[in-house]
Amino acid sequence: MNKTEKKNTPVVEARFSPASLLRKIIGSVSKAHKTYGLEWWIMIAGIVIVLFMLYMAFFPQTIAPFSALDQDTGPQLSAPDKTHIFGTDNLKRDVFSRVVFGSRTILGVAFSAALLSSIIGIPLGLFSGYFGGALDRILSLIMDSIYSFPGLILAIAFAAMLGPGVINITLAVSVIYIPTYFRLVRGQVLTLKEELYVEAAHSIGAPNIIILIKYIFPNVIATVVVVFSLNIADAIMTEAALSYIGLGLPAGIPDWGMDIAIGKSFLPSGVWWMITFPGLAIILLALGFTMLGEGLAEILNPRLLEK
Amino acid sequence: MKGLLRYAITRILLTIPMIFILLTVVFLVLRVMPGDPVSAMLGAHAPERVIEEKKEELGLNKPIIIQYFEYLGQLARFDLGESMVLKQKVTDPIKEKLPATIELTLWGMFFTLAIGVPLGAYAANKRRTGRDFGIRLYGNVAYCIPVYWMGLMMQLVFGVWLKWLPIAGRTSPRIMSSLFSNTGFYLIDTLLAGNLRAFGDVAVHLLLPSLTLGIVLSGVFVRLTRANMLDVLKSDFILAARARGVSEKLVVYKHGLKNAFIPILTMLGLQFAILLAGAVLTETTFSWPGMGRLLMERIYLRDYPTVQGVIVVFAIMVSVISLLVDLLYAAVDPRVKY
Amino acid sequence: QVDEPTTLVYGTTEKVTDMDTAHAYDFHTWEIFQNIYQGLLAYTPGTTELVPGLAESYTANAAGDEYVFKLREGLTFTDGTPFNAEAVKWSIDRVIALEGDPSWLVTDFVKAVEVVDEYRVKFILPDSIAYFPSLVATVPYFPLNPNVYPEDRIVREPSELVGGELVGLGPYKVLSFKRDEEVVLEVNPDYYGPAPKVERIIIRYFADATTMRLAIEAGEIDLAYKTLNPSDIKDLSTKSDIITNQLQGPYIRYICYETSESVFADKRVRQAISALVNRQDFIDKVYLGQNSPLYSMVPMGMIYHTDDFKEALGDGNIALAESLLIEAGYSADNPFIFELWYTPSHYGDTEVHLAEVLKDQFEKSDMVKVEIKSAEWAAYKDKWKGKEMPMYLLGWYPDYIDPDNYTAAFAGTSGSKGMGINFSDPEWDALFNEEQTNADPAVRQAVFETLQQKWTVDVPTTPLFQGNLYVFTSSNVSGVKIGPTLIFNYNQLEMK
Amino acid sequence: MDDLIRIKNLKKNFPVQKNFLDLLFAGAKQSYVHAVDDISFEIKKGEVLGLAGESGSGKSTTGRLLLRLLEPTDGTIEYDGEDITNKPYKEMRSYREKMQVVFQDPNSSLSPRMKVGDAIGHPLKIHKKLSTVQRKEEVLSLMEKVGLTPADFLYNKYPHQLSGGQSQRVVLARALITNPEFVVADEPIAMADVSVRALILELMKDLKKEFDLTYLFITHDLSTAKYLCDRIAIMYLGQIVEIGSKEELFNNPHHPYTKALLSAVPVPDPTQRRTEEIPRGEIPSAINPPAGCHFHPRCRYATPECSASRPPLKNIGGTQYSACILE
Amino acid sequence: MDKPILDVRNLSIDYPISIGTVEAVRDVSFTLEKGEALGLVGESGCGKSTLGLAFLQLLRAPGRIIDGQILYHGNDIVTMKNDALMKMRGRNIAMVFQNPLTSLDPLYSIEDQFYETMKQHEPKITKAEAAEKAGKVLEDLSIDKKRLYEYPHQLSGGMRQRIMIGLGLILNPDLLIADEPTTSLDVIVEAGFIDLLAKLRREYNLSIILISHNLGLVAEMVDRIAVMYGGKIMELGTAEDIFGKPLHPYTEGLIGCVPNIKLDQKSLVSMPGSPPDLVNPPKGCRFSPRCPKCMDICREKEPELKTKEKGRQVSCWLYNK
Ligand SMILES: Nc1ncnc2c1ncn2[C@@H]1O[C@H](COP(=O)(O)OP(=O)(O)OP(=O)(O)O)[C@@H](O)[C@H]1O
Ligand SMILES: Nc1ncnc2c1ncn2[C@@H]1O[C@H](COP(=O)(O)OP(=O)(O)OP(=O)(O)O)[C@@H](O)[C@H]1O
Ligand SMILES: [Mg+2]
Ligand SMILES: [Mg+2]
Repeated sequence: MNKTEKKNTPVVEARFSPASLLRKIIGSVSKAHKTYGLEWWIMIAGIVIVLFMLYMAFFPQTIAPFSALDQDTGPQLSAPDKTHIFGTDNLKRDVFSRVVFGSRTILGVAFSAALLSSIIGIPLGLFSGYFGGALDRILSLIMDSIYSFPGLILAIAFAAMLGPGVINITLAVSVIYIPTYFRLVRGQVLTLKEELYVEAAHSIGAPNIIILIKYIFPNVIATVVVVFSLNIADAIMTEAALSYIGLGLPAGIPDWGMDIAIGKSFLPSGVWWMITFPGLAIILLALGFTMLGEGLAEILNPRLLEK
Repeated sequence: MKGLLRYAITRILLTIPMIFILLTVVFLVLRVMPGDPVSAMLGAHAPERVIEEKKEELGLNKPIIIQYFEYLGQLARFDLGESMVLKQKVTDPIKEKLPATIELTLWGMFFTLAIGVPLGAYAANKRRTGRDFGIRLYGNVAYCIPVYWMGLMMQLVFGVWLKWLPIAGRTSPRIMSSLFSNTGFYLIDTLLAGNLRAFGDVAVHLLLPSLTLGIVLSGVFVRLTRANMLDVLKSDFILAARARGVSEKLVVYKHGLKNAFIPILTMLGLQFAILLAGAVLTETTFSWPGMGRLLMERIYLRDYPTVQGVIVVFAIMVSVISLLVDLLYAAVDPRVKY
Repeated sequence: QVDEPTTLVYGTTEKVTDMDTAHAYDFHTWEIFQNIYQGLLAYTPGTTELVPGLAESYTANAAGDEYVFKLREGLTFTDGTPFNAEAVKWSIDRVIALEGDPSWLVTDFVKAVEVVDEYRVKFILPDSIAYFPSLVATVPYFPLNPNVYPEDRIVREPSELVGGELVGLGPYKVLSFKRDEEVVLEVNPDYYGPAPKVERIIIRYFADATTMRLAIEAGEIDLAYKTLNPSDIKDLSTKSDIITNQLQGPYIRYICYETSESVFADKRVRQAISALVNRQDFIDKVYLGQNSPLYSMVPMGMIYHTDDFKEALGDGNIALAESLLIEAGYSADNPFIFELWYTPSHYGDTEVHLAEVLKDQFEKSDMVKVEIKSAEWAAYKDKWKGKEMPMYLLGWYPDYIDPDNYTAAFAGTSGSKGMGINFSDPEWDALFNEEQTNADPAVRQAVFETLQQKWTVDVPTTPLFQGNLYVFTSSNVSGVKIGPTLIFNYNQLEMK
Repeated sequence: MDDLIRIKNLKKNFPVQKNFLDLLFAGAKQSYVHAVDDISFEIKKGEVLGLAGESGSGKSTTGRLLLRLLEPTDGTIEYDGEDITNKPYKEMRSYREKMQVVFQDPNSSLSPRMKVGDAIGHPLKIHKKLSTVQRKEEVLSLMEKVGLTPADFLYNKYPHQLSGGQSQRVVLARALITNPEFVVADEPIAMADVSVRALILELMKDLKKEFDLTYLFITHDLSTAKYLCDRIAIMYLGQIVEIGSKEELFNNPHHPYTKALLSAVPVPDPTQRRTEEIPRGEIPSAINPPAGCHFHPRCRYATPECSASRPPLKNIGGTQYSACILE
Repeated sequence: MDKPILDVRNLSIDYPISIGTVEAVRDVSFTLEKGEALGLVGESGCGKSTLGLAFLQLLRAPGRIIDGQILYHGNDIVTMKNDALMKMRGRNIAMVFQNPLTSLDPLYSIEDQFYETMKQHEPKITKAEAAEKAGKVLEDLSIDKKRLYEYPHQLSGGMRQRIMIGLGLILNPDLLIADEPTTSLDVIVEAGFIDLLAKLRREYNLSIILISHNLGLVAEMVDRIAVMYGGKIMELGTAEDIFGKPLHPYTEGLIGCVPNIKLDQKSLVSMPGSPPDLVNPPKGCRFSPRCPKCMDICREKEPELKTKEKGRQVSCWLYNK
């Protein structure tokens, strides 16, 4: 191969058009579906749900007919009908609009919580697992203790300590997931550390930090991605649960868990719509992330979920 | 047997650091929390002097580190202390509420397994059929249902609309509570008293909450059983057994399910923790007078010793269950010996 | 077969605190005490009229600072301990010594108690106190059996009593006690008055209103009292097989402001915000129309009540509010921003909504921006003491039935500090002193009218509404007589 | 010829994992796997030394010890006359350029998330200051040499996109990119298909010539050892039982274990089927190896003397040494 | 000559998967006589295991036989009903798999697994009878009887492999299929295993199909060899013929690849390239892309398996004019 040809190659790649890109995506999509079968469709369904919810969270006003806080949208406590497809609550707010706007809250909290716990948990796990020693033992003991304890109960304690508020609840939720990432990453590092390619890296004289970054971390990341997605689903459930028991957000922010808690007192009067729809929304959102995570898991690493 | 005993003791000793860590976390969390038991307890009119005296009496004026070590010292003597807001020993309400939570979680676990394992095994056997797909979908959805929402829906359908089942409490108001002073496990108490009507009443009250827990948690087990079954059915010894002419039924259930059950057992301990968390929410939804409700109430009241006591009990429960799971494990798997 | 006693199952979401008159300070525990004990004075059921109880009569000296009560003779406690002046003195002294929550009801008003003779007891007050007889009708003044209650510590469970049984001089005694689950009362055979018609009352404690509502609907309880959700009340009121007893209680809700340093230090903004409140609107939305708008801190149905807020500031009066705000230096571009605090569980599930509706009402004016915040009760109290909350929502049950308890507690210098309002004005304090010491009804009327007038100007608090109380019973129950005193005499109940 | 590697009395024990509470309660002593138990040998420059033996005999451990990928429990390792036994990790780095390793399983010795080109180029990045372009060129040219063609195309592939033979070539290329003097090849063909084995063996032979390499070739297949090695050491339970030149060892095996191994090797020729009997039983645990000569429980010629003490390696003529008391 | 114990006729097996169909076995025919040992050799992925499993109708999903017959004593296994198959497995045809470490259920004792197998075929057998019989077999395999009461994890790999054989032989089958039975064993253990098989073959008059890619092992053991490539039989003949004078270029390459300890080889024959993708097999002869003697016709048309001389078949255009 001569030099001119070599130089040409990147130019060809850089000359892309939307059409070619689209063709490429469609190509890989159709190929992937053939390779992965049902798992692929599960993941696609998950992605569709998640994207839809993201759209809802970012542009709620394009979907919701009213504002979430508008207290004059119609009659009080009216069952679902044409104008209020999910009915109205006792403050004459539109339940549908509240569900739509509520997605923003829960997604924001769940995503930031998962992000925060991974940002803390992953490096801790990496270093603890790789370097071992006394610090590793202490950290593992702490993380294992927290992990084996019912997370929600700890989250309750933290949420009660921090008091209501978006940031506080995010912190409370994220605390309980740090061990998840720590244990996952540490466990992976422990096995990866024994892999031949890590030994090979030692044999070529690579410094520890390079080995950690170049050889170990990239191999952890795939599982982390999967767990991140599943973790968001979990964080969604936890956030909703905390709001449900009244430790979530103060009034004024539409929030599914809290709406269910409020609707609860209207349940014996047969007001089903105030609890049903926020609940379905939680299920759908959590399901989206679970399916996304599961699909990813099967595609990236079929052994992961079995553990 | 000796090995077993040693193992059990070892395991129990190993839970000490876990309880210690959890307690430390909770201890600190509680002290950092705004509000203290004295202000939660006293009326708005209480003079400053009384507040100060009260704090002095409860030892709240000491430095946190001293309070911490005093508490640890107390624990080392197996003493959970006294409630700070109510004049009672911490163990009193726990003794009262623990049976309620255990009754709920055990039945929850029962329904979880009774629903999850057979469905999962069936789906694995009918792999890639419509039924398999349906069961998988059920598993995924069940996993994502908030347990309290499930509870509310059950209440709505069976309590409000159909009026078939009671939706709250452990008994009807008319059943005298003096019946339940024996063990605190109402099912057992009513049987001991020979009061079948009360037994029926208790069972009916238990049904919705434990079924709710069972359904929601069965999702995990459906997925787990299915995945494990598939894995086991792929393994060499299954093929080898088939090659020896062992019948399909034996292959799938004697070899397949038993082997698949081992990883499920491992998960059982962890799932129990989730079940406990679920129980807290279920207790709230079904007005179940258990540990979860106690915890919530006492957190609001800033009753430090009781909250800590409840956490200790939860931690012990988790440990006991995982010990039991391990022992069960040894019973099922000859490779594990203690 | 033995006849089952006539039994009434009473459901409530309240809780029993300590079974000790020296420490209990909540309506429900007081209610039980009012049925197992008797005060020296009592109320005619369902009214605010004071009548003799364990005291046959009383006399006050001219200065109004000494009261002598003549006790009913020949009564003994169940264990044979005689009821006499000694027992009364012992009980009052015990409350003073133990310094329990409600002890201020005694210590603030009684200097000493003296035994005059076997059946005569004298209360020496620091000053003339106009409403002392109504104080004597409160629980901390109830005479206890000195041989049953320990002198030096507060009792929590009946089991801690000598003999382990909670029985007094009232119509009922406690048969069994299971905290947070049930308390069973049975007729006290030693009661000197007419025997109650309902022989046994089982009080069932419900963790939440919903369950209680379903229980009364299903006939599992005969009576449901405190506290049902508005939606439940609305539904139950329409049921034909359930009797609804609605009464205007002495319970009020109001907005507090931190008046010393917060953004609400300027009384003009307090006026403006009060003008923005639209009472009927939140009563309809949050309480489904079940409470009454309140335009004074003194509740309706109580002597000296006036409706000053209505005339002075009105409801949802945006124009007035904005002019006041402009005066205080705010505008649409420079809006008045403040935090509205509420406490999520102490006042029930509806509290969130109250906060949300108020925010909505305030923000009807462009010049106002509200941020809602919340804290659990324990923290809430700390926060008001720490002046962390510029505006917060509270509610009030009276300690004793007098307008004084609704006013001085909020705007008198010392009371106000305790509530976190930190309002202090010597002129007001003088008025409170006058009303507290002068027993002349005409003078008191004038003072309270002035106070209520001034309230709309200085606005230490904004009254919101007065709570209605609902007692639901199954159709075979009658005799529910609960008046403005909120005293529920079980011996009035009857079952068909 | 000089000795490139010289090891003396090398030992490696692995502690058997025990729960600390177990130790506390049972009072159990910490036991060890004696993976390498006092071995000495040297490798001359340009020589291929074969290390053969059954699974678990400590071959890989020896290889790793030589490269200081494991810390020896006891003994010394010299490289080119220099004692490297206790060189700190950082100082070892300069030796890593000269000593390389190829492992058994090519798939697991390549990071699945690293492109072929990066994997081969990484040693260069660590040891030589080269521009990215220069490095790529060096990598590409070596790839051509080891038969990874078209190199340009394969450069950006991930390991899972390669066939078994290609992966093994990548591993070889990575080992050779820094121009090493010494390569430890730990069963480089064990996982490969028959046809690929031959290719790799041939390639290794060619590369040895081209790069002037010295190999430690670890294998349990004596046929390949015979094909590739100059000298062969036979290991059993952490000890070298016999060592000698290929010719000496194959024509005149001395130790009964060597004999047994040789006779057990299947011959791809139906006309030469084995007739000798082979020893019974399997290799014992290295935690509590048999006393004396470790092989004696399986040995046909064992005498009571054999279990008494460990026979030392003794010269039995030429360059051949054997650790057997038999004449 | 007796009727052959196994007569495979034009057997073809597919694995339909999402990206296409793996043509794992194509048009395979051969016969196996009573007491004969046949070796099945070839590179990885050429369909050896698939073929072995097909004899018991035990193909892993989604594999299925699309064509052909497997006549066992004249009965076609391909069309056999489930019940009949179950009876045949273990009793008539036994199979030993590659990985002894995972081929025994870890949760049941060796005795349980023997008992289960026997009970399946002789429902009346008692546990004691079964144990006695199993004990005898174990002794034959030079394993202590006491091992019967142990669990798989307590046994070494070699022992487990012998137990697997024991489980195979307990019902006195006349055909044993061994799929790479020694891959995970050491040379010395492997040699012992070969000796054992030879002994059993004599004693039980077993027919054996030995699947392996270890040509040495096959050369030690079998009478005849079938060389498979890409799902097809390339060459079939006696062991001596195949090793002595291989006809097919693939056979030649395969043999040349293997170092022989008895020889002083200077170099090995190398066979570049890799086995074909069986979803899209090459046109014509499947070996043509790697064949050093490839002709035009090889790329166009598939050769048939033709009998070259007595007991010698080859599928190559070189011999197929
Ligand atoms: N990291 C380790 N920790 C504990 N024991 C080990 C470790 N590495 C090896 N061993 C033990 O040391 C002994 C020798 O192992 P080694 O891998 O050197 O043998 P080998 O001859 O290379 O075997 P194989 O042919 O199976 O690769 C074995 O018993 C093995 O279990
Ligand atoms: N369950 C399966 N699903 C799909 N394809 C399969 C399955 N099992 C085997 N195959 C494919 O069928 C072909 C033949 O596989 P088989 O296992 O029979 O080969 P083999 O000769 O035994 O190889 P090896 O020597 O690696 O054991 C291969 O291409 C393989 O990928
Ligand atoms: Mg090795
Ligand atoms: Mg195979």
